Amino acid sequence: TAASATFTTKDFDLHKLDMGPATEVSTTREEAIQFYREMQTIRRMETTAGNMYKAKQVRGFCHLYSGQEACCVGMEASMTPEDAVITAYRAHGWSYIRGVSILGVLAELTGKKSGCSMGKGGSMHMYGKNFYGGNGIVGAQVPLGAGIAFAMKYRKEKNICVTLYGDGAANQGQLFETFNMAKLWNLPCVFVCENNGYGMGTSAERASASIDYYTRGDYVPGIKCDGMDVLAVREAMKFCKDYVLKNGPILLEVATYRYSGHSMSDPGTSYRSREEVKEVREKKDPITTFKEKLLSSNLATADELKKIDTEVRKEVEAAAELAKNDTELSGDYLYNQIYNQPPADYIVRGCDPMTTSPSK
Amino acid sequence: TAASATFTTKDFDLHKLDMGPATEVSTTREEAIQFYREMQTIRRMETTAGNMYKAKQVRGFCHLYSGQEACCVGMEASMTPEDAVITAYRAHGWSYIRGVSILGVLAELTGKKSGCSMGKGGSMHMYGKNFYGGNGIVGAQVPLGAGIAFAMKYRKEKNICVTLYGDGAANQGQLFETFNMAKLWNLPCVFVCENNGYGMGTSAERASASIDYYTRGDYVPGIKCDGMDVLAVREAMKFCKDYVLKNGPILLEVATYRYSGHSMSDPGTSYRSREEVKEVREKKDPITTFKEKLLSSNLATADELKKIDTEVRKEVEAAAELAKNDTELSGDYLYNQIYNQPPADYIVRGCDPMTTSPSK
Amino acid sequence: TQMTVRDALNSAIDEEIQKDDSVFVLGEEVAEYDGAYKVTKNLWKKYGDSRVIDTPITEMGFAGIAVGAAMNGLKPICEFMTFNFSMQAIDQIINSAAKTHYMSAGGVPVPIVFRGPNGAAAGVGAQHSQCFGAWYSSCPGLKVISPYSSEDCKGLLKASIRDPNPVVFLENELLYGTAFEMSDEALSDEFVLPIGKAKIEREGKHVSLVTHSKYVGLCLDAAKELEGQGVECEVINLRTLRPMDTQAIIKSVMKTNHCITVEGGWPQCGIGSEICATIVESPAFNYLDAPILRVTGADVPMPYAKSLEAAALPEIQNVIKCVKKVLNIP
Amino acid sequence: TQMTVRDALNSAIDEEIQKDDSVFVLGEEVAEYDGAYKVTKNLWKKYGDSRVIDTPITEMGFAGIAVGAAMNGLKPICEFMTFNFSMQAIDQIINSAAKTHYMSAGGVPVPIVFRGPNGAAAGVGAQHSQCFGAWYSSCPGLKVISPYSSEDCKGLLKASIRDPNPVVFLENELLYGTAFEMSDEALSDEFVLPIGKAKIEREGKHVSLVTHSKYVGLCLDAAKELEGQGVECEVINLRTLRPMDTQAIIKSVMKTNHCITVEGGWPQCGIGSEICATIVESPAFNYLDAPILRVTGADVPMPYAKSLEAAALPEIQNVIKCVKKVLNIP
Ligand SMILES: Cc1ncc(C[n+]2csc(CCOP(=O)(O)OP(=O)(O)O)c2C)c(N)n1
Ligand SMILES: Cc1ncc(C[n+]2csc(CCOP(=O)(O)OP(=O)(O)O)c2C)c(N)n1
Ligand SMILES: [Mg+2]
Ligand SMILES: [Mg+2]
Repeated sequence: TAASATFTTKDFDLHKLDMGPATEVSTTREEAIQFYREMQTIRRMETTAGNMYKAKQVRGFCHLYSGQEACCVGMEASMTPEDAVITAYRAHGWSYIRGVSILGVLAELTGKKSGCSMGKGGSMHMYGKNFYGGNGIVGAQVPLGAGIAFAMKYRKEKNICVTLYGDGAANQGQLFETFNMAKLWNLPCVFVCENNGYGMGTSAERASASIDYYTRGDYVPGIKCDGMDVLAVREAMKFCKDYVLKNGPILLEVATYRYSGHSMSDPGTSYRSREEVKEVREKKDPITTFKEKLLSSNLATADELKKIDTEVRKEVEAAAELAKNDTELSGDYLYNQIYNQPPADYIVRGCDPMTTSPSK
Repeated sequence: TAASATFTTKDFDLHKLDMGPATEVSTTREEAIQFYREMQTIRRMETTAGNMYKAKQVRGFCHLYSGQEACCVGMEASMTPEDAVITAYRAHGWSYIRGVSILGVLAELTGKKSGCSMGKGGSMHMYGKNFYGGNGIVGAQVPLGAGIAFAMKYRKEKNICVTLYGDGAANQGQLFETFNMAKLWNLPCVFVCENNGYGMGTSAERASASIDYYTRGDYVPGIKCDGMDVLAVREAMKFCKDYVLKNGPILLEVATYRYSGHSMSDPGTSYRSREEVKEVREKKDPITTFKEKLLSSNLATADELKKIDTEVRKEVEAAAELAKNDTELSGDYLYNQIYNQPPADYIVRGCDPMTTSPSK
Repeated sequence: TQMTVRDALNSAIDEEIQKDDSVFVLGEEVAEYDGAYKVTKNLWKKYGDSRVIDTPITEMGFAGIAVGAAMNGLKPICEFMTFNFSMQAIDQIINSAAKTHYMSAGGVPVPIVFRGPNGAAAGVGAQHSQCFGAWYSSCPGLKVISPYSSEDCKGLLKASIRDPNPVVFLENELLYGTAFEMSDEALSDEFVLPIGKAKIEREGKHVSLVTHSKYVGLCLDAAKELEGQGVECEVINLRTLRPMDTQAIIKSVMKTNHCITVEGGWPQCGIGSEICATIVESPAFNYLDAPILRVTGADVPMPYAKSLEAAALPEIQNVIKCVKKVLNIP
Repeated sequence: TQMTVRDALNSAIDEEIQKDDSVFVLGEEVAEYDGAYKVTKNLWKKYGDSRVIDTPITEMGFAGIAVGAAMNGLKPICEFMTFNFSMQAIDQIINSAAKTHYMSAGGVPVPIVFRGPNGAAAGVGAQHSQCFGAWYSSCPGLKVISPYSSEDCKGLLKASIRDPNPVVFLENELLYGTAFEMSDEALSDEFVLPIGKAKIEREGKHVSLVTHSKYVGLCLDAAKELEGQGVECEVINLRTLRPMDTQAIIKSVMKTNHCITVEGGWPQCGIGSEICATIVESPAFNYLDAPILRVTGADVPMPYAKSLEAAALPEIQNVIKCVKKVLNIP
């Protein structure tokens, strides 16, 4: 096998930038295999989450990330753990890549104690170190992300906050308010539009008067990159991190696709054709296309990858099993964590005046 | 005197437009004199309002329009009474030009019965036929204006809604949400940014990462025009009305200036120099410059204009006198008009359980 | 005939669009997708783009546009996918819709309906489970409806659409699929129910259970269980939260001498608090044989996990416990 | 020493900025202009751009940025020029600030203060006169303060800035210029008052007046007037609306056997309603010799005209009338 290889990515579209990321990208065998494993893990975890949902082990919403794996894997590769991330409710992949264990994700989905929010948050509200969630309100995470970046700059840390939102969210007014302040104050924030083509059942062009999301920051420079190519994404984020630490905010649009419906109640077939989904799966899948690259460049052998697939499957299965059988917190736990360091005499009211509890 | 005259306006700045309004503008003697009278009336009315405020006849906020007269007068000239207008709290000039009498404005300021909102609204909440106010929440009138235009299009009327906001308001998220829908739905809406250089004590460049307000609709085309030149404004609005009825929304920035402080409690001198104000007054005043045009082109004589000044002064003085001595509504009137067509048995609670009143 | 709440809402909208040219629906996914919860099913196919309009995910903007359209004479039905998202638009609802008729001394009416599911659904977590009954009902100028059954939904939604004022119409997602009996009258396209009037869902003489929305069902179930123990509950379905039918409550309490309020929202400054204060200030105060107790959602953000969520929302046992307490039944 | 409410607030912010590097102020006009109401006077000059930050007029955005900064360890003081404008940002306050600590099972604390003038000022009309005490205090996860005097303001604002939770701090514009006595203790830069504790402003045995903000002053005035008629009012300044000091209220009512609530907000689902319901559910219910009555703002949008505005807000006579009513004084 080869120790490293070089590929050419699709061109990056640029807005108010003279130069963009390199289109010649190289990777080491080690990194490449790691990317493959991470993407496979997320894919498998999401498939499992979907199955657990169907088996009624997961409740409420469950927004799967399948199809978008190259986005979080590629971006994380150009960040350090001290950089921060905040995203919307489609948060499982990001939770994992930011360090939450598979069990931490799946047990959160089953509402159990080992969940990263101990079952209090659910699918949309997972958190980790320098990972600020998971937010259920479309667009709300964008000012929050700028605020996280604000704190970094305030403390003179040389880190960035990657702030993600969808093509549907891209029309929300609070984004534009945030772009303005981020630019005025030169915040080290990379605003990332994960454009998967749809906001629920509405295609990008039905929701947005301009679908050139990378230009919609106006005075904020922008880049559009192929979000199905993990190396292109890595390269784009590398450029962005460097840029924002020097110049203030930038906007990165990653063109991607979601395979499942919006959440579990949406079959995802009324507003797009089965053919469309099938074609993306066949021709642009971030894992398959990357696998082909690995094989054709001899970065890895088919056997090695197969072995990874098996390991990943087992790992996810084991976590799912644990997540299913883990304990669900109940009782007084309902009343805890309302406040940080609650007053000693703080008593919380339950559903009737005779039901009360102290709070920790 | 001449029956008509032609002038050349400053160039219009254009955004995503191949052609803009004509820079050769002509006007008739009659129109010109009307413009002069209207601008003088507004100036005098505002000066009077300021004095009444100082005499404690007006309470709360009082945002004067002095300096911006050419904006409303010029725009109104290119509209019909069936076109609609909505603006922010700096609404006196617009109220007047839309048909509210001077007494209607001044008595609203004194909180009296003859006020156009019978004293219930106050300085920020004046309304008239096809004039939807007066809104005290920065930016909130912008989606409302698009909605007014929506109704026109829905009923297939060939009218427009002129929706005004300030340079400070120009950063509000709801504007961008509105631009997007207005463009998607091709609403007959002219969005007008009255850029007077400041939002309270904050200069445009301290609040806005881009002060090219006419470009901030992104995919919505834009024009910037000299808001101190009533003929340029008239011409720009003529172009805009024509444009939006054919193509959907457009954005018009009018560069203007406010002479007074933001409201009465702001001396208006801490964030800008007295020289700056003085220079605008001397060199760019919309009334003085227009007067010079009228005289130099022989559209009117100095005596005629002086006569108008006197008439206007008397008219405003008379209205002010009435506004001062008019009755203030009280008592049960507090409880009326909460609902449109309230239920017959609707009883409103006052400040204690024993104080109640039916409501009309 | 049986009809689900979803179908009742759907037919109300359908009939009013049919009847009045100025009525239209807008919101996220209301048209081509048939509504996130299918309340507007088939209406886009039936009436097309001009009457049933998909919006981008921009609540503040489209709520404001809807209010502006209402000011200019249309009668918009503005759907919030859930009322949680109405917080992004609440300034337009309160400051533009509710207050303008008053501020303009009657000059600018705002006939609009804001509707969508309110309160907790199942397993959707803290940001998607809030009840807005108390907030909206606190604001003069608004009418606020919180219906329970299919008849409530049809009759009150039609009344709301016809009402020349801004109406906040709070549905409950968990009831959308529930079928209720519909009278022949209710099936008619002229069926409207009066806004501002409560409904006695069940007469009783020992205790008044005053409630709204889904919790009417809970109270009826509790009443059934208590019946076996010789307790007759009167169940009052408020239907309208503003203007509230205080007379109906007062009358009932003067008869039963006991009152429990039941709602899904948070306790503090809730609908139950208001009912309690109203009774205490009224002639019914002297008829009270025991304190009024409030059954409410627990005073916590909504947790996701099933057992925690269950403990955060009123259950029959909370109602029964309170009834027994005020009636001094061991 | 006498100190105005404005200066008390200013010194609280000044001292905490001085003391803790992570404290900063942001909002519209807070820096170069010294604050729309001059609460942040001189602070920009003293601490510069990094600690006192002017924002554009984009409440949703800057409130969200402030919350994000708090999540990442800073302690922002986020000024709303008035709380009316907080409606544009309320989703960030409720869904991002109040609920995140709970949703993250304690993982993400949000130490932030939202402050600014709340409720009616003078002659500013319907959109600028709303009281948000009831709304914010209904939401678990928040602490909500409504101070009265200069000591309240200094001690509670400092406590709020130091608190590791989101705090909504509701000031009153009409009090900014009012001077109050400050104890020596209160002048110290280590003076803090406990959040969650009410203050008995005046002891009395005939009736409890439970109130907050500016209306504490109204109640004290009413108490003085009633004193001449032999009525001794106990005046309770709530100070904190959430978590509310219910014990203090209950104890007082068990002593006086009578209670009047007084506030400037709308009646329905207001603070008065909550106090009433709390008392009724408590042991104090059996001590009540008369109904609890609510003095509140009138149930109307705020009119502009002076006499209408006056009639829309509580006056001494409303309090006196209610006291006499419950004490059966003709
Ligand atoms: C303010 C708000 N409005 C509406 C919703 C309901 N909703 C949840 S996700 C979603 C679609 C968002 O689409 P997009 O931003 O493209 O993200 P994607 O789901 O494609 O990842 C909608 C409408 C919400 N959660 N918050
Ligand atoms: C949402 C909101 N935030 C803040 C305010 C307070 N405020 C009133 S006017 C104003 C300045 C607006 O400036 P601009 O839009 O330029 O209009 P101008 O006053 O110059 O006409 C501010 C901050 C408000 N009324 N509404
Ligand atoms: Mg999308
Ligand atoms: Mg301005």
